[in-house]
Amino acid sequence: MGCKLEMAIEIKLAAFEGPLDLLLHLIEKNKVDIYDIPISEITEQYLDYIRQMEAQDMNVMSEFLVMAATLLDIKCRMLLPKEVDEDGEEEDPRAELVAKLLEYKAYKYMSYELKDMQTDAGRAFYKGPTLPQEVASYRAPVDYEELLGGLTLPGLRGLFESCMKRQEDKVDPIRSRFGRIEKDEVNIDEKAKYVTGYIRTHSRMNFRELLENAGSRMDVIVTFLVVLELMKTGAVSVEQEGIEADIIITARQTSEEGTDVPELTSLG
Amino acid sequence: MDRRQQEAVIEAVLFAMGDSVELGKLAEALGEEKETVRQIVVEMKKRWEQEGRGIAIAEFEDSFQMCTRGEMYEYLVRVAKTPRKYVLTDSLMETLSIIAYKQPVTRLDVERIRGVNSDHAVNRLIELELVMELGRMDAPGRPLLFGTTEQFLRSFGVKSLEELPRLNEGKWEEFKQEAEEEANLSLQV
Amino acid sequence: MDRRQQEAVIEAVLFAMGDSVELGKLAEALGEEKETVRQIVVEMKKRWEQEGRGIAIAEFEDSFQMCTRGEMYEYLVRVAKTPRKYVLTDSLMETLSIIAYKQPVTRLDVERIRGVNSDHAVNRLIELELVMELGRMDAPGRPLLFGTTEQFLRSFGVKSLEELPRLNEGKWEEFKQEAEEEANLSLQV
Repeated sequence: MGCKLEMAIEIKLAAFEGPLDLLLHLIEKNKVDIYDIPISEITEQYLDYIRQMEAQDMNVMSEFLVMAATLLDIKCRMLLPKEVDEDGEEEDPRAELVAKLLEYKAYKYMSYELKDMQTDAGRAFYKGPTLPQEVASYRAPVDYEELLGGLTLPGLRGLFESCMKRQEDKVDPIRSRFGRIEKDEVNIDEKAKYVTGYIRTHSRMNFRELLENAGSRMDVIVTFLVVLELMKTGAVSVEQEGIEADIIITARQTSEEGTDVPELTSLG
Repeated sequence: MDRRQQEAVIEAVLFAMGDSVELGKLAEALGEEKETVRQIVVEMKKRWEQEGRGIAIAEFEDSFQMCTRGEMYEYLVRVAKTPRKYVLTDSLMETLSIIAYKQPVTRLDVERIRGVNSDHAVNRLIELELVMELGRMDAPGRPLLFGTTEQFLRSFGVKSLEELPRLNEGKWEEFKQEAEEEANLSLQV
Repeated sequence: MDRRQQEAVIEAVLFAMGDSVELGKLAEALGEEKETVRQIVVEMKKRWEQEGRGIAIAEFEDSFQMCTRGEMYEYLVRVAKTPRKYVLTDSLMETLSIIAYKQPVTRLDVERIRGVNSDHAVNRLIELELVMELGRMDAPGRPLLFGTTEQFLRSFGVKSLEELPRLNEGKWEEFKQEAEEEANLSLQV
């Protein structure tokens, strides 16, 4: 019996639309006032739910975790002396959350109302056109000049460019830089050649020396990547005393002819 | 053309077009002023209802469409295929209610209110033709603005957004009272 | 069910089915004998004619179909020929610009660039004959490829796509730089 009851109470997290939904559920289940949420208890229960969802999709999970952090933050602030706003009134750390919950609850409530309306409206049948052939096949001529309004070719180009820019903006800037390393900004093959050549002639050097004619930050990154690659292949050994200290690169002598530095074809 | 003829033309046009017909088109067909035509259609609509006819006139913003009267449903399902009906999941309904009440609205607005990423829901509602792009907001990044469609009005049986049940502060007050009563109850227990 | 209700059901069924409806189906919907139903329909048909309504009932063998009355034909033509005011909305213009510059392009490409389902916009541009299908891409799912039409060139007064204004390389550099500056900022943090 007890077991059955537990199963009934345990609600799958997937059933919640999001952290706010879960919070509302907990508030209702505990029959507490939304304006006076016992933050400690609710936070505890919320975290219990989160623990059960470990195996869930990370995207969903992260949204629940953000709320968990918010709850913990509120919980901490509740313990501290009350903050006072400009008007000298005490600020309730829960106020923002309460407002969010109320707003969400209002829309959620309306979604139920809408659902009922949809059921009623679904009782009407509509039909497609039954036009005589000639009428059906008639296409009103389009006045293209009017249609295009003020849209010109340069305008069209501008629109395209702003679409592409928006898309670009959405791209993670750091990752997108990695993409460009291979493309054009720094010719990685040339860089590799330069670095290996330098190492071949110098046998022991400071990493800074390698950067002497490095122009951009991108040059630095690529040079560093090349050194890492050489380290991996065993062509050089690298030491550094401390975080701020110089990076010392030593070429490994493998033959009398000098340093055997393998050709680096690509780092991509 | 007498009134009876005018009504006949409206009936024929609404029947034949099947889809919703803009008031302007009806006016063009009749060679009358829009407002005159609107009056005629609204009167027809009322009379059909009173007469308990099998068909009815639905109104959406400035368009009209012929459909069967709701009461006919039980007879129709015996012989006709029921209209396509999409069961909207809770997350779609939530997203739709936010868009319906807050339009024009950006994705970010929806996300903020729901507390979860809603891109998928918004895209699905666009696919179902319940939601459409209204344009871009004049703000940094020019985010897209969304609103509801005529199909939304049709699916929810309202002729305009004004007819949607009010989302008002009063409702919030109700929630508050409910919560308080619940809280009191639990204190008494 | 009284006679008026029976007629309402017949009207609704004929409307909803659209095509011709067998007598048997009408009888099924009403729960009445076929011959009784036939009598009712035939009477309705006559009365509608007398009343000069816009819709009529056509009879074929043992089937009935709702249709517009012949006299209404000229009004239907008038509605169909009502000049429509076409407007290119923001989303249509955006979609058109992407198709123009990235053709041949799939729906998914457009969606990825705009960040929103653009099926509706693509379809509308096809209707307006500014965009057309170019064929299918040789890739999984064989998606449709779209490009601009001759009408597109004509409307913009160019002879070929080569005449489209070149993308502003300077602009691209700007985007890149902006992105890099952002990246630098975040690296410094």
